[in-house]
Amino acid sequence: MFKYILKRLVMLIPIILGISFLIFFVMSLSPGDPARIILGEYATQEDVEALREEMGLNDSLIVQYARYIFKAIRGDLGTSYQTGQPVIREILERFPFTFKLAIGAVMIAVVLGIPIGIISAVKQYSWIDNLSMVVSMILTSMPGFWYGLMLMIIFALNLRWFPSTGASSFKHYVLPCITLSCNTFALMIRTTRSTMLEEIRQDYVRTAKAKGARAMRVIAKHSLRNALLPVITVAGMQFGILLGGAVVIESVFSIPGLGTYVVNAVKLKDTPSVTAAIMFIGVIGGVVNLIVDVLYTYIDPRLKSRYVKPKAVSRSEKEAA
Amino acid sequence: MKKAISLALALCLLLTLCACGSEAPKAPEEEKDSAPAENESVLDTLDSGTEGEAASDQKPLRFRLKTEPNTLDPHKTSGTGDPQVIQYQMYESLFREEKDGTIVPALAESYELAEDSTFIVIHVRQGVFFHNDTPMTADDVVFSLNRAIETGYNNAYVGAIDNVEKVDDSTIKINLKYAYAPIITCLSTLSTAIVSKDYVETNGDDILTRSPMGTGPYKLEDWVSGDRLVFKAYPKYWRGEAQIKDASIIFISDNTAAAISLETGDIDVMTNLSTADIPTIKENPELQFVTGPAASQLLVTFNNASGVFADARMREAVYLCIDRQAIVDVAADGYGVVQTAPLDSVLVECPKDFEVPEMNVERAKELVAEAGYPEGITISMPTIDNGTYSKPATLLKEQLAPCGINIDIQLMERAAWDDMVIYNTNYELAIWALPITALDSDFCASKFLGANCGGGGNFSNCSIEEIDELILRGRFLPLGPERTENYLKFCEAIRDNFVVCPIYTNMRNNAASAHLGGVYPSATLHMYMYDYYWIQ
Amino acid sequence: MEYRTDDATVYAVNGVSFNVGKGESLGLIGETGAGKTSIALSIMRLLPDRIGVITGGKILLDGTDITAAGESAMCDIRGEKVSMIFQDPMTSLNPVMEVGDQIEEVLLLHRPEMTVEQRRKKTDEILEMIGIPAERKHEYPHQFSGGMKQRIVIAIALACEPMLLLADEPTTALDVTIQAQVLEMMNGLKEKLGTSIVLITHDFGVVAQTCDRVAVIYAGEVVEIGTAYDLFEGEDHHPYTQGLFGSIPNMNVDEERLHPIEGLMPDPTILAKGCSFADRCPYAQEVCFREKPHCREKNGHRVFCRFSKYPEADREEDVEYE
Amino acid sequence: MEKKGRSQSGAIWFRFQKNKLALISLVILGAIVLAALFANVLIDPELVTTTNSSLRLQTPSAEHWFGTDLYGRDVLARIVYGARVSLTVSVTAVFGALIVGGLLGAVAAYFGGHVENIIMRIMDIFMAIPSLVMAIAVVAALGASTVNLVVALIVARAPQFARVVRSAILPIRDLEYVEAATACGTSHRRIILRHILPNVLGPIIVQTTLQMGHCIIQIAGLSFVGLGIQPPTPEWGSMLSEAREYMRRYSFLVVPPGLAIMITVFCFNRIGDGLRDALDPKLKN
Repeated sequence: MFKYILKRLVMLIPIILGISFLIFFVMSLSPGDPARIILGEYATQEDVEALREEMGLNDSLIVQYARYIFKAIRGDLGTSYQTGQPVIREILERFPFTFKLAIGAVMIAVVLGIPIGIISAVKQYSWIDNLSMVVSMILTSMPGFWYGLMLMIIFALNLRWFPSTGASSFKHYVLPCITLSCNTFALMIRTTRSTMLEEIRQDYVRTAKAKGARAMRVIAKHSLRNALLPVITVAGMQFGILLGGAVVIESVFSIPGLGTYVVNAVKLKDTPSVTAAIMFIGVIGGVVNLIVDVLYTYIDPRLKSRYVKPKAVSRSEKEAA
Repeated sequence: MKKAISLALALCLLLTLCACGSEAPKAPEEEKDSAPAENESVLDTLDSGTEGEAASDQKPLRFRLKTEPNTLDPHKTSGTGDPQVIQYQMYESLFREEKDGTIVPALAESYELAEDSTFIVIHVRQGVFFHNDTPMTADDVVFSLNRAIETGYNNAYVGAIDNVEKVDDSTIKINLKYAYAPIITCLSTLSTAIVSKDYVETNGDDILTRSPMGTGPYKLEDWVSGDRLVFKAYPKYWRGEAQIKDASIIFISDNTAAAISLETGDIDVMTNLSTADIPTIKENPELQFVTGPAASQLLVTFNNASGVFADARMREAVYLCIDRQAIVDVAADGYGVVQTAPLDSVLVECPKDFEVPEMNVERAKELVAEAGYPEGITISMPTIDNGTYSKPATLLKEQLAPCGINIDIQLMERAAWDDMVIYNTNYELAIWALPITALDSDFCASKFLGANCGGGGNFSNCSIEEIDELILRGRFLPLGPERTENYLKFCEAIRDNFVVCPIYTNMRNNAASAHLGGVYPSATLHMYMYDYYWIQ
Repeated sequence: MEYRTDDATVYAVNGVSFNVGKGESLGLIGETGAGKTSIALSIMRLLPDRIGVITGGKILLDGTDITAAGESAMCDIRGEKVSMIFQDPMTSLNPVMEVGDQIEEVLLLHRPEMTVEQRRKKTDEILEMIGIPAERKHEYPHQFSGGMKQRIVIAIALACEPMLLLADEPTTALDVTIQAQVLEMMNGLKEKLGTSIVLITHDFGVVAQTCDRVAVIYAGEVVEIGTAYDLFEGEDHHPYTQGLFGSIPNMNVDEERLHPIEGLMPDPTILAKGCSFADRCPYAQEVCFREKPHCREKNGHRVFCRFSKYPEADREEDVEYE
Repeated sequence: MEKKGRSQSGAIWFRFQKNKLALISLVILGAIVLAALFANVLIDPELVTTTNSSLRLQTPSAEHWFGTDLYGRDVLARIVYGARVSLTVSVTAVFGALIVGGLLGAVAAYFGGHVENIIMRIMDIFMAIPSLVMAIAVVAALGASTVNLVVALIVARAPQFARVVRSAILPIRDLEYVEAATACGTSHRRIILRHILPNVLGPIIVQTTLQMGHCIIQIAGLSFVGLGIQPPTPEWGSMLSEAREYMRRYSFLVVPPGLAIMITVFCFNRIGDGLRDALDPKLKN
C-alpha cells in the first residue's frame, strides 16, 4: 500500500513535466512579447531588448524550459513576469478561494445529488425520477455564466438573500458554489442513479431482502455502499476539474480564484505563472485522485488485495472504470 | 501496521490540501461569524485596534474597479486606467490635476518655470509625511524623479527631463533637454510620483510592487490578491485626514455583476458602468449616475506606411463611409459624443465643430476602385476581445461593406493585439480607444510623431514632416491662442492626410450610492477617494 | 404468477399446488425455465418489483396466507420463518460486508432481544456449524472459496432456524465433493432443527439423496408429485417424468447416445388451454390439447395426466416417440 | 452477417423508440438540423448581419418574432443561421476529437504495453489541463478564427474520447474472435477497423452525442471570455454572451439563444441517454 502511494506519486512526475512542457510550448507560440507588455507602449526598443535579455527570453525555448525546470526542482517555481512576485506565493494566495469554491460545489452536488439519485433509482420511472432526470438535463444544458447571472439577479438583487460578488464571507460562496455545482450535481444524480440501478438488481440485494431486511435498510446498508464506490471516484475527479474549471463562475462572482488567475496570466503572456499554476492544479488533481483511490481501498475490500500486491492500476484505468 | 502507515499517509495528503486551504492571509469565513452585516466583514476586524466610536457613523467605502493591477509601483506602471486610480489614493506628485482639469501644486509648494521652458525650480512642500511617518525631503523628490527616468516605463512624461538637481533642502531644479511647456502636466502624473528614498533603498527596489510608500491620503493596509485592496486614511496627511477613514478597492471584472453589486449595496461606487445598465441605475433613487467625457477617443487607425491603407485613397474611402452617430448609438448605447478632430475633446486645444468630409459612399467606392480594387478587397482587422472594440468593429464592418472594403473581424486578447498593432504596427486597420493620462495636447499629438514610429507609441506609422513640425512646435508654446492655432493646424493635417479617423469620445460612466458625496467624473480617471464623503 | 415486461407477459407459474410438512423435504425438479425458482420467489414474495406479480392463489404458511401479508409483515416472515438459499453463491453475498456481519444481520433483524454479545456468540456457533472457523468472520466474501461462500449463504438462511428453507439449486455452482458436503449438512440440519426444506434442483441424484417427496415441474405446473420412492421406483408416471428419466445417462446400460425429450418448452407467454406437455407428449390425444388434464392419485402420489394407461416406453426404442 | 447486423440495429431502434423523450428529442433535433440546412431558404441572409441603429432592442413583434438585438438585427434570423454555425462547429469539433482521440485510444488499447503507456500518459497530461484554459491558450497561440476554435475544442476533447474508446476496447482485446483474427494473419489495421471498432460503437455513439452538448456549452463559455466565434457571425453562445449585458432590461434577448442552446443540448443528451439504454439493454428492466 505504502509502496503503491509512493509509486503513484512518482508517476505524477512525468505528467507534471509533460504539463509544464506543453504549457511552455503553447505559451511561446502565442504572439505578444512579455517584455513589451511589462514596459508598455512608451518604452524604447532598447529598454525592451534589455529586459528581454534580463528575463532570458532571448534564449531558445529548450534552454528556457530547462532553466525553468531545474529551478522548479529546487523548489523555485519562478517569479511572475507581471508582478515580480514568487509565483508559488500568488498561487497559494489564490488557491484557498478556488479550493473552497470547489469543495462547496462538490459538497452541494454530493449532498443533494446522491440522495436524489438514490430516490430516482429506487423509484425508477416514477414522476420523481423523471423530474430529477429532466432537471439534471436542464442544469447541464446552459452555460455557467447564464446560471450565475440568473442566480445573482434572483437571490442577490431581488431577494437580497446573498451578497452578489466577492469572497469575504461564507454567504458570498453560496451562489457561486450553487452555480458551479450545477454540472456536478447533474452528474452526481445520473451516476448515482445508474450505479444504484445496477446494484439493486444484484443477487446480494435479494439475499438481504430474504433475510427480512426492510427496503430502507437494504438500500442504506447494502446497495448504497456498493453503489457509492464509482460515485466517489466521479466526485473526486470532478473536484479536480472544478479546481481549474471555475474560470467563468469566478469572474462572474468576482472570486479571486486560480481559474481567473490562470486566464489572466495566459492573456498577459506570463509563462511562469501559467506553467506553475497549471502544474499546481495538476498535482492537486493527481493527489485528490490518489486520496480517492486510497480511500476506495478502505471502502472496497476487494480492491485491497489488488493494491497490496502492487499490480499497477493507473489513474486513467481507474477513471475509465 | 502497513495499513496504519498508509492510512496515515493518505490523511497527511488530505491535511496538506486543507493546510493549503487555510494558508490564506485572511480566512474570510471566520471573520464573518462575528460581523453583524456582511458589508463590513473585512474592515470591521481591521478596525478593532482603533477607538470604537468612529465605526458608528463611519461607513467604510467600497470602490469597484475592473482589473487588479500587477504592481503598485508608480514608476513601473504604464498606460491609463485602473492602476492609476489606485495609485492616486496613495501617492502624490509635485502637482495634482483637480476635478476641473486644472493643475495645482501638490507636493510642490511653489515653482518657477524658466522663460524659455528649459528648466523649472521647485520649492518642495514642508511638513509632508510618508506613510511610515518620515518627513518628505528634497532628496526624496530627486530620488523619485531619477527613478522614474531610469525605469523606462514612462518616457512620454519624463522623456523631456535631462537631470534633476537638489538646490537646497527644500528646493530642486529640473533641467530639461529641450524647451517643453507641458512639463508641469508631466509632473502631475503618477509617473513622477514621489516615493520614499530611504524606504526603497532599505528594502530594495522591488518593495514598491506590493508595499507602497507614498504621501497620499490613504495608506494601504492589505492586499487580498485578486479580490481587494484595503486602505486606511493616513492621519498625518498634509491636507488633513480624509473624511472616510476606511476604504477598499474591490475588483469585479464583470461590469454587469458590478452594477448588480452596486444595487445590492455590496459596493458604493464603480467605474466602467456598462452602458446597458445606465437606465437601470438612473431609475434607482438610491443610486447616482455620474458621467462625463473621457480623455479617450475611439478611432479607426490605419497602417499609414505599408499595406493596403498606405494608399491615401483607401483611407479617404473609409472616412467617406463612416456614420459616426450610428456607431455611438449602438456601440455606446448613445452615451458618447461624436468626435471629428484627432485631439481628445477634453483638451483645451481641441477644435470645436471640426469639419470632416461628408459621408459619400459612391465616392468611396470610386476611390477603392482607383486604388486598384474595383472588385473590392477583404481585410483582416485585429480587434480586442471586448465590447468596447468588438461592437464598433461590427458596425464598421457593416458601414465599409458598401464601398468594397470587406472587413474580417479577428478577435484577440489585449496583449496579442497590442503586440500586433501598437508595438509592431503589423496590421492594416484597427479600432482603438486612444487614452491619455494627463491633459495636454502634446500627449495626444506625440502619437503621430514620425520619430515615435516603431516602439515609441506611433501606432499609425505616419511620418509626415508637416505634422512633425506642428507637434514639436506645440511642445514649447505656452497655453494661449498661438498654441490653439498650432493644434488646429495639426488636426487639419491629420484629417487631410487621413492618418486616423476619429469616431467618438468615450464617456466615463460611473455610478455610486446616492449617499456618497463628492463623486465626479474625471476625464483622466483622476478619482480621489479623499474628496468623497457620506451624506447623512 | 406472471412476469410482465414491456414486450409481453410471461405466465411463469400456473396453478401449482403442493404442501410441505414439518421436518419434511420436498424436491422440486424440472428443466431450466420450468418455473421452479419463480415458485420459491413467490413464496418469499421476492419477485422482481413491478415485473413479477402474483395474480391468484394462496400460499399458506402455518395456516396464514402470506400472499395477503403486507410488506412489513413479510419482512418479519423472511429470514425468520421462511428463508432461502440462492443459486449463485458468488454473487449472493454483499462484497463489501464482512461475512460475520452478514450472518449477524439476520439475528439483528429478527432477534432484537439478543444482546450484542449473544449475537456474536450465535454467529460464531453458526459459522462453526457450517464448518468455517469463527475467526474468519471478519473476512470478506472474496476471500472465501465458492463452497465456503455457499455455506455462508446457507448459514445466513439458517441463522434464525426457520420453519421452511427454500434451497434454490444450492449445489449447482459447486463441485461434486463439496456438493456432497453441503447436502449432508442440509440433511443434518433438517434432522437437528426440524426444518422443512424445499429443494429446487434439476439433478435427480440430489433429489434421491435428500428428499422425502418430489414434485416434477413443467412449464410452471406440477405434473407429478409423490414420495421419492414413488418417483424413482414407482411404475405409474407422467410422460414428462418418463422423458426426464430417459434423458439421464444410464450407466448400467451401454448406450450410444442420450435420450433427450424432443421439442422445446412451450412459449411461456401463451397460456395453454389444454395439457402444457401435449406438444411434446408422444401419447398426446386430441383431447389433451383441448382440456386440462385430470389428477389421479394413489397414496398421495399424484400424476396430472388424462391417461393412466399408456405403453411403458421402451427405452431403447426412442424412435417411436416421434 | 449483413442480415444479422440489420436486425440488431432494428432491435436497437425498437428499444430506442420506446423511450418517448429520446424519440421526441430526435424529432426536435431533426427539425433544428433541417432549419439549419435550409436557413437560406427560410430566411433572407441579409437580415442576419444588416444593422440598423434605429431598430435596436425592439421587443418581439409580428415583423420581428424574437425582437431585434442591440445592433437592430433580427434575432430570429440570427437564431436560425446560428443553428448552422453552432451545429457545424460542435459537430466538426466532436468528430475531430472522436477521430483523433478514438484512434489514439484504439491504438493504445490494442497494442498495449509501452505504446499504451505513452499514449495514455500524454492524454493524462492533456486531461490535467483545464479544458477552458487549454482552449484559451490554443486560441491565443493560433489566433482567433472559427477553424482555430475547432482545433482548440478538438485538443480539449480528444483525450476524453481516447479514454472512452480505450476502456471500451480493453475488455474486447483479448476475446477469442480477436485472437482468431490475429491467428489468421489479419493486419492490425484491419483488426482494429473491422473487428474491434464495430464492437465499441455503442459507447462511442453515446459519448459523441453527450459531447455535442458539452461542446455547444463550451463555445458559449469561450464567448464569455471573449474568444468565441468572430462577429458578426451568428452563433448561439456568442449571442447569449452578447445579450448578457442587456438581459436585465431586455430579457427577450437572452431567451431565444438560451432556449436554442438548452433545447439542443437537452436533445443531444436525451438521445445519448436513449441510445445508451437501447445499446445496453441490461440497464433497463
